[in-house]
Formats: sequence, structure tokens, C-alpha cells
Amino acid sequence: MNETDIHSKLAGAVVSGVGALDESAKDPFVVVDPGSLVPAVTFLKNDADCRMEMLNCVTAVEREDCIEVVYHLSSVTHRHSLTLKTRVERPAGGTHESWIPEVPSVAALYASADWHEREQWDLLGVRFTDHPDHRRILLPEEWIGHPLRKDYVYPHEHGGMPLDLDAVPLYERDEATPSEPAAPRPSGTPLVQPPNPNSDRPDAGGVAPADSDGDLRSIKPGSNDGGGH
Amino acid sequence: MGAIRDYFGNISSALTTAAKGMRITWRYFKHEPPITIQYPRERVEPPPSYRGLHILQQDKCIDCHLCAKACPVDCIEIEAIHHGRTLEWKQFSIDYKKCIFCEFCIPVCPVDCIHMTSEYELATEDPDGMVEDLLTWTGLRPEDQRAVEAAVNKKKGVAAPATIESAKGAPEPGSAEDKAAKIAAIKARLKKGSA
Amino acid sequence: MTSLIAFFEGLGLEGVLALSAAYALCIASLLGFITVYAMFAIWMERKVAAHIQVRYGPMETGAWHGWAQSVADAVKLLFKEDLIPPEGNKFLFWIAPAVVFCGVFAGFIAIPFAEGMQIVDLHLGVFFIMAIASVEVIGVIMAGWASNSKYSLFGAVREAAQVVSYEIPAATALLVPILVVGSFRLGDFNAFQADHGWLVLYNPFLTVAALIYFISSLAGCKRAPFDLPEAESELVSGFHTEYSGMRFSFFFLEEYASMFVAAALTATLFFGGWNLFPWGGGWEPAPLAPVILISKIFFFIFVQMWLRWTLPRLRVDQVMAMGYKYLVPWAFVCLIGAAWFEYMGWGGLFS
Amino acid sequence: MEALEMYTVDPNDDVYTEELKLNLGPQHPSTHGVLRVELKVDGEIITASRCDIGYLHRCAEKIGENVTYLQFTPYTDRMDYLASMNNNLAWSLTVEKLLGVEAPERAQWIRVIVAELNRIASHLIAFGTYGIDIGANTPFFYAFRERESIMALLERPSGARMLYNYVHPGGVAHDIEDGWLEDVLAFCDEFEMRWKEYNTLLSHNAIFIGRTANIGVIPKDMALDYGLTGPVLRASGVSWDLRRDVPYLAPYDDLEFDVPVGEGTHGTLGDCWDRYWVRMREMMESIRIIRQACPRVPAGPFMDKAMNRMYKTPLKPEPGEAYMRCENPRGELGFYVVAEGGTSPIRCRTRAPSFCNLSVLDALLPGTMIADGVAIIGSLDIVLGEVDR
Amino acid sequence: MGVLNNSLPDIGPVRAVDSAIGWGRKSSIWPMTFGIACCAIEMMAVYAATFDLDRFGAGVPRATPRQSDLIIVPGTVNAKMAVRVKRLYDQMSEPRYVIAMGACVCGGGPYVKWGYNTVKGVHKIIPVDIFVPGCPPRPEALMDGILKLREKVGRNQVFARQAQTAADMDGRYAAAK
Repeated sequence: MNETDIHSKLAGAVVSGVGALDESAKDPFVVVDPGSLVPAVTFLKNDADCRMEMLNCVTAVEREDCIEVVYHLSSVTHRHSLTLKTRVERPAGGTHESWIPEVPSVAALYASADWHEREQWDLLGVRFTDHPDHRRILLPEEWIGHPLRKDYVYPHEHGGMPLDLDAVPLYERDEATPSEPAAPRPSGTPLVQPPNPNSDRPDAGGVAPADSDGDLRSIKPGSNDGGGH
Repeated sequence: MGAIRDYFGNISSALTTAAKGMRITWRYFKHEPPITIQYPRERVEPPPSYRGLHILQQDKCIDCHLCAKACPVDCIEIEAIHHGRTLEWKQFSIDYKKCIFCEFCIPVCPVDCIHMTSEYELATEDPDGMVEDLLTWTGLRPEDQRAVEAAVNKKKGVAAPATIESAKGAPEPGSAEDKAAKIAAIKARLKKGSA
Repeated sequence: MTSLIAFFEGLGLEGVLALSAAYALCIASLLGFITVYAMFAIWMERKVAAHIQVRYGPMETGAWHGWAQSVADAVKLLFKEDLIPPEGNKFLFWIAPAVVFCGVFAGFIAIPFAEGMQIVDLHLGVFFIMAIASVEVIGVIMAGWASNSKYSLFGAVREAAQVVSYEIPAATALLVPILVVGSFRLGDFNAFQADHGWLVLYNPFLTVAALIYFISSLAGCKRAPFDLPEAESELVSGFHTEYSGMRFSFFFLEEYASMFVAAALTATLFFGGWNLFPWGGGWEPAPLAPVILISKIFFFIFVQMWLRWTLPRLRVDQVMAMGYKYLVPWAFVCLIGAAWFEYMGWGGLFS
Repeated sequence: MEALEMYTVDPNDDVYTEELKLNLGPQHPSTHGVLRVELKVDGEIITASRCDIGYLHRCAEKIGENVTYLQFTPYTDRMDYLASMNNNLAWSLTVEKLLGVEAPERAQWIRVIVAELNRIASHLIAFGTYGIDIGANTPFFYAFRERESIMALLERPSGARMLYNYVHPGGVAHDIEDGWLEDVLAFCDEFEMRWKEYNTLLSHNAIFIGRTANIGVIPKDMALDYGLTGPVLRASGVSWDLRRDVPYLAPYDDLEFDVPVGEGTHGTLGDCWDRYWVRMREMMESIRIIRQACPRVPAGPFMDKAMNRMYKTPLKPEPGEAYMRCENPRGELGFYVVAEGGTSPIRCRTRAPSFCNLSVLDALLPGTMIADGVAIIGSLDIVLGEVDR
Repeated sequence: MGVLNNSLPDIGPVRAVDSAIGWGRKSSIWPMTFGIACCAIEMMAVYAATFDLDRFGAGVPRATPRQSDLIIVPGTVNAKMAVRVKRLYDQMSEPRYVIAMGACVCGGGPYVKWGYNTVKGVHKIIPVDIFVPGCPPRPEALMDGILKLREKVGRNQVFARQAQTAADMDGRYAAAK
């Protein structure tokens, strides 16, 4: 079956809240409401024609207006696959600290979802309700914030371990005079500022070599190997 | 009956497989010579395509910063003052604390002036000793100095000084000798750093 | 020993003084011998391992093939900081390496290297070595307990279970040549084998008994495939996880010394002692006897090393199963079979 | 050695002893890096376990959102550092899918050869370190000898020993030199001989079989449920190989190779020995693929002309998203990339095979012994760089 | 021994003892079995047959920090791991040496800019003797680092008073006066 057949089967089943199939995408996907996610996945897993035995991946994607959770399902028996999405709208002023979207967990259906959902909680701060073991997985349990959010603030240190590039080594610190806590960074800025303004991230188009032609080309008179290309 | 067969089967398989394994290790012990490369005494040169330390053909470089932009880890720092077409070099350093030897700085160069050598030994005791300046000279070379002065004087309306002598004796930029000289310079610097 | 005492008495020392001087000299020379031997064995082990693994092993320390490697290791270990876990039992932690080493060290005094070249000529030599070697287990348990580390405890318990279990097949297998020779005295074995040829060829049960004793002695020395007490991939370093510096080197010494004792017993009881040829002898000149015996001992040590770098490690329950299901019954079969052969007057390939 | 019945611990049993908490890792010789497992043991028997990962979390996904598509390629090297070619390949294919381009034919064949060579190198490490886990040290040295040959081969076109950064979107970074393919074929002949030695030395050794057969059995349903892929899934009897079933590189369609599946030769289907043996046989299949592919490498460009400018001008795909999966030595490596028109993606998700394969560990360990636990961790063949990313 | 450290006069016999100890220490550097990331594989390659670190007497990897002299930190250290690395270093017995292997450990490497939880160089956590940059360094480069460490260890004075120490003591003496 291809994605269209699976989608029509899914939409034809009792599952409500199943959106249309976006066939223009490279991997056609179906958007379902968070409320009907579990029934839809249950159907896809158990239906004899779909038989999505394997949940490849659970991904949360932060967009401007929402957080999407994407499920990549595939069937070993029938050798087809489907992408399922569910969206949680961002409330007005929903920031990294204030907004924790909630999506039902599918860990009861797929054991593989357990770790994937924990990872998405850890890195993007998406809470999966009814998850059996809702802890952080990669970062330490006491970590502050969810680093893959766009407005994440980089920490200076964690658990006594310095994370800054210019931090004073632990064994050179003077215990008697504790240093002042460093000022918090503005949100979204990287740990290390670019070394000089010229070498910022290449932007759209970058600096084409043609732009740097002219004056810069030859270094000294008589040297004709300036343009090596 | 099966259990008894298993019992004796276990004994025989344990003894025979152990003996077979021991035959192989004996063959290695007795007949196969060691394959070790005794590193400081002998060494295998990496292939010519190896991505080792960088060298810069400073004559060619036009201070376009494309390599620094292509670098995924921002390890290249370039600083030069432009006197028209002439460059007064301050810095062209690669921070090997960050460099991942990915080679992205090589294909972007419009004048093909930065290359990677087959050198790789960089161990040092100094935490700041891993930033390598690729420049073989800083500032302006004497003839460039004179050319710049001449240009400045010309603007001011002063008569030009004596004719510019072309640099003699220096190896042709990009030639094999040039590369060898630069590698020697890198090695000398490394030795200095580790001492 | 008696000749030494006589020598010291000849120097004008009184009875007790001469005795003490003789013992002191013996102990000192034995300690020196064990240290030098262990250094050589460690170097040899590294070279054997390296050549099996298509590499060179120590090369740069000392001029010729890294001969001074073990000396350097010893110097380093001597001047390394000695850590004692603060939560552990300090006294037991401190004394355990000594206990471990003493057991094996005492075993050396009964080994005859040649006729009369023996510190104490015990009538119960085999019995003494088997008994005193087991003292090591106490030291290991002390070490494991005092370290206050879970891995150490696991290693110690494994060691205790393993060594105690393998005493049974080892002792039973040793009873077979004892039965044939009719003596516990190690010198008698040499004399017997000079007349009758190597015991390993005396009758088929003795061949099997030799194999069983060799396997059991591997387990007793914690050598692969029975190196569970210090299984590196499971228990980090087993019972000596918390030991550092000189104390750790005692465990090292002990391992190699017990390999020597086990190989010496194998060579003396089954492989002719200082008799060069399998069909007996007794013609070898006395100065050659220690050379023959020690080369046999090194052959068995080499086989132990060869096995170690070939075989994977058994699991703890498999070690127990192998001991109780395979080695113990077969050892008893050998004992009964050899007794039957002796009763019938069979055997003796070269007698 | 006979099979060991799985132990179970009944708290109501009379001889129930106190449980001990044992901490395995992150610095432990057999955790293959920095995995930490908290074990509850009753004597030698594990009663409960809990994996703790993240000791090598290196923010790869955050970096992917901030660097350009090309610049992320070296970071994919550092995920599964034992199979960087395959990782480069998966990432390049993802970007190619996003851009809708396809690499030239020569590049595709080169990709197949280097990916299969790297698969052998990766399985060799699995073989060697598994030997060490079980207590046999020598196979490790033999495996590394062959691996050094592979690295010397891969170093010649790519210029690096381990983290190659060779397969780029649109093709490969450099062309192969003359005579390279002949050397690859010569290596194949030598390797075949060595492979037989490995089996005599380790695979068929009675102690090794005793240590691995019937241990850590993963039934088929459980394997699918946990999303296991690669040799771990195939050892459970599921014939599922993306190279054959979802061909992501055109040459795989033309090549003839088998997909080794576990058979339960020495015990139950899906035990440690099966996983090990599937890997060993996969090496030979890779040799078969390389032997077929080497004579068929066509002449032509090794890099797409239009893509060649990506070194100077960053790639800028149209808004969209792509999920691309490849058969890595450890299983299905998937990259899910969401582009919104910039020079870097807004989300760069990695579906790492080791991550999913490791998640089954907590279900496997209870009821086994500590030594079995080591064997099970080794048989899953995880790379922590990929688990934590 | 602790009280005698660097307290004896810097004369011939003391120097000879020191150089003997230095020779023993430098010829028998036992590294710890400790792998973190990519560089660990190159470190394993150094132990393996092609390069064979055992030639220098350093091929006895000890699994426990108590018995090892050298900790090669091979791979990125992040916030979660840094605590453990520090603890491992604290558990080692003196004299102990540290080699930082790879760019990540020397100063952040590729994760320096966007790595929210990586420690930018292990020398922020524990004192490092030798830095071996490279990503990953070739096995030869690591051996070069170990050779440099051997030189450094061989130079160390154990009992003899070091020139610097003596100067410090003089300074302190003057200050007390």
C-alpha cells in the first residue's frame, strides 16, 4: 500500500480528527489531533493491512507558531511507511520557560517510543502524558531548560563544572574568595561569539569570490600567480 | 542417552576447539612476524592526500576570509591591513584546539593558497601552544614597504625613490622548495612550542 | 639445609645461631629468586602475548628487547603512592598482600631442584604445598573485604569459591601419582621416575590425571580461562581493584609465584622431575638437574601463557560446573583406575 | 558447556539474599565507552537494571540547526565514529533528497564500495571488542590489524584515517586514484583467509559458544516492538535490510548479496551468538558486494556539477522536510531534516540505530548473570557517540 | 617519602637516585582503560599491533584508577561526564599524569561554539600534562604525545630540591623575616 491507501484506510476507520494527506511533501504526512493520536496509532499498528510494527522515530519540531511531534512508522511485513504528525499551537507569549506542550504518549503501544519520547522531553520540553518513566535521558536530571528550543539560554556552568571557554580551571580557583556569578547571557546567543565580525555564519549567498576581486587580487607587482584558479 | 552424549560431546568439543585455537596462536607465535611499525624509529608516511597541518602560501593570499567562513568551527583568524593591493599581515592563525581537519577551507580558496600537509605531530605541554600562526612573515615585506611608501609619496607629490628590487633567492611561491621550507618552519615552531 | 647449618657451625656459630643464620640465608635467597623469577616471567608473559598478537611487546626499556621492563615496573611501583581506602578496614587491607604472598612463598621451601638442593626435605612435601597454597584464599578474602568496594568483594568471593572447589580435583589428581609412588616426599618422585620413566606415561590414568591437575592448577593460579576473580571486563580488577603501588605488586608476584609452584608440581610429579628423557634416567649429572627441572617448569609456564592468550573466559557457574561435573568425577575415575592397575601390577611403559 | 537455565529470583524464597546495587560504568572496561548501567544484583544474578546514558551528549542536533548543510557533514562523522562513511552517506542522501538531486553514477558506486569497506571495519571492532568482553584478548589484535588495512585504503581517497568527511551531498569529495580498486580487491582476498582464522579462534570455540549461546534472547516481536534494526533485528529472524528492501543507492539493486539472518545455531533464535554470527557473515557479504562493485565503477564525474558550488555558496534548499534512512553497520540510521529556506535546517533529528538498540538492554538484563550482562552489552554493539549524539 | 620530597640538596647521589626513579617511572607508564568517544578508537589502535604502545612499557592498560599512572582523556567531556573524570583523577595515586587527546579535550574542538553542555577543554577540570590536538589525532600523534610525556617524567626530580622550589622557599623565608 502507498501512503494514500493507508491514509484513506485510517480516515475511513472510526478514528476522528485525522487531517488530509499532504502529498506534495517529500515524505507524505498526515496531521492528526493530539486527542486522536493514540487511537490512530493503535489502528495503524493493529490493522492487518497497515501492520506498522515499527516506530522508527519520534521527533518534536519547534516552529514559529507551534510545536510538531512527528512519528515515523514503518511496516516490515508490508514494507511501507507513513509519517504522522500532531501539532500543539503556541500560546501568545509562549516561551521556553512558560510553555510546556503536552502530547499523549505512545509508549504503551511501542516500547521504542519510551526512550524517543524521553529524549524529546529532554531536548525540546514536550511533555508526553501517561509516559511510564518521564525523566530526562541525555542531560542530567537537574539541568535547567530544554536546549533545542530556539530561545534557549546557554549556561555558564553545571554542577560545579565550568562550561565557558574562558572559565578558570577548577584547580586554580581560590576557595576563599568565591568569584561573582557570571551575568546571564541573552537568550538564543551562542556560547562563544564569533572571533571577528567578518567570519560570521555565511549568510544567504555568502561572499562570492567575484566580490573579492579587484584590489585584493594581486599582492605585488610582477607576481602573476595571484589568480590561481 | 542424549545427556550422556552431551556430556562427552562437551568434553571433546572443549578439548578440540581449544586445541584448534592454540594451533592458530602457535602459528602466529612461531611463524608470523610482528607487523608493528616502531614509530619513532620507523614511520609510514601518510598518503599525499592526507589532511594534516595547514600551510599557507602567503604571497598568494588575498585576505578574503572565505576559508574562515567555510570553517564549521571558526578556528581560522585572519588579520591584515590593506594598502591598496598590498597587504600588511598581522595574523593568519589556525586554532588546533578547535580544528577538525575537515578540509572545507581548501576548496573555497579563490587563489588556492591554503593547503594541508602530511604533518600531524602537534603534542605540546602548553595549553596555549596549539594556535599556529601560518604566516612566514608579518607586516610588509621590504619591497612592498617601499612600494607602499612610493605610493604614499606619489600622492603627496614627492619624487619616487630608487627602483624596486624584486626579491631574489626566495623560492618560487608554490614550488616544491617553498612547500618544504614551510614544513620545516612548522616543524621548527612545533619543537619550540614543546620544549 | 643440613649442609648449610654445618657450614655455619663450621664458622664457629652455636646451634641456634647457626640454624637462624642458615634460615635467614635461605629465605633471603628464596625471596631474591622469586623476585627475579617473577620479573622474568612478567617480561616473558608480555613478550609471549605480544608475539602471539603479531607485535613486539617491550622493546625500548633496556637495550635488548626491553629486558629491563620489569625492573622499571618494579622501581615505579616502589615509588608510587600507597592508597588505603578511608572507609575500608585498614589493618586487613594492609596485611592482606602479605598473607597472600606468604602462602605461596612457603610452598617454595619444599620444592627440590636437585638431589639435596631443597630448603626443607619434608616427608609430606606434596601435602604441605597443597595445604599452604590454600592460605592465599584467606588473604584474597581479606583484601576483598577490607577494600570496601563491591567489585573487590565480588572478586574475593569468586576466588574463594573457585579455589576451594578446584582443590578437590587437584588434590585427587595428585593422589594418583602418590598412590603409584607410595610416598608424599617430592624427592621420591624423582627417584621413582628415574627408574620407571615419566609418570605421565606410566599408565593411561596418570595421563588423564596430569591433564586434570594442570587444568585445576590453572584455576588455582587464577589464570585464564579461569581468571574470574580479576576478570577485567566484568569486575574491573577484581579483588585488587583498590590496591596501588607496592601492595598491588605483591598480588602480581603471588600470581607468578603460584604459577611456578603449580608448574613445578606438574613437572616433578608427572613429567619426570629432573630426569631428562621420558624413559627415565638418573644418569644426568647433578649440576644439570636444576636446569632440566627449571626448563620443564618454564615450558609449563609458557603453556599457561599460551592458553591465556588463546581462550575466552568461562562464566562463574560454568567454572563450578566444570569443576564438579567434569574434573572431580574424572579425577576419582583416575584414582580408582590407577589403584586397579597397581593391584593388577600393570603399567609402567618403560619399567 | 551446557546451556544455563535462566535464573529467577523469588523474594519469597527462603534463601533470598540481600540485593546489592552495582554501578557499571561510565568508566568500565566493557561498557564500550561511557554507558552507565545501574544493576541490582543478588549474588551474581542481576535482578534489575537501569541504563543511564548521556555521558557523551555532544549537542549534535543543536549544531545541525546552526551550521550549513555541508558543514554538518563532519559532525555526522562524529556520531557513529566507527562507521563515518555510512553516516556521511546517510546525511548526504538526506540533503540530496531535500534538494531533489542525485549523485553521478561513478560517485554512487564509489559510495557503495567505501560504505561496505567501512561496514567491515566497524564489524571488525565489534568482533574484537566482543572477544575482549568475553575474555579473549588476542582476536582484538587480529581484528585491528585488518582494520588498519581498511583504514589505509580509505585514507587514500579521503585523506583521513577515521573521520573521513568524504561523502558529500552531490557526490564524493575526491576521486579515487588509479590502482585503488585493485588494492581493495587484494584486501578482499586476504580478508577472506583471515576471516576463517577468526572463526576457528573465537566463533566456534566451545567456551565462547558456552558464554554466548542462549544468552540475551530477543524474540522477534520484542525486537520489532523496541524498534531494533540492523544485525540485532536480523539475528532475531527478521529478514529486513534497507539495502535490499528500500534501496537508497541505485547500485544496490544491481548487486547480488544475501541478508544473513539468525538461525539459532547453538541455542535459541536471537541470542548473543546469533547476533555475533550475523555480523561475522555480514562481513563476508560486504566482501561479496565489493568484489562485484569494483569492476563496475564507471568513468565520469565524481561530483554533481551544480552541487560543486556548495563549497563556496551554502546550500539553500526549498522549505520542506525529508526523512532518509540508510542501513548502517548498527542498523537504520535516519536523518529527519526540516528546512525553512535558510542555509541551515530548523530541525535536524538523528534517528540513531544504537539508541534504539540500547533501549532493549533494560529488558534483557534481569535474570542473567553479571558476566552475561557484559556479553549482552557487547552483542548489541553500541557506539555511545551515536546513542548520545 | 612525602616529607623527603624535593627537600634533599641537589647533589650528585641524590640526582642519581632521582634519575633512576625517573627512568623507572617513564619506562612504565600504565594508562587507564578509559574511552570516551572517537579518540578512544585511535587510542585502541595505539595499543593494537600496528603501533604497539607496549614497546614503551605502556601497554598494560589497567582498568582501575588506583593502579594506573596515566589517564588519557580521549573524547569530549560534557557536564555529566566531567564530574566522573574529576573523580577518576582524584582516585588515581601519585604520581599521575594526564594526556588530553583530541581537539575536544584540548579546548572544546568542534563543540566549542554551540555545545551547550560540553566542557571546553579538560584542563578546566584536571591539570593536563600533554595536549595532543587533532580530530582525532593519528595514533602516531598520540605516541608522540606519550614520548613527550616520557621526557617530561624523566626530567622530574623526586628528592632533590628543585631550583624553583628553593627560590620559593627563599622568598618565603625573606617574607617571614
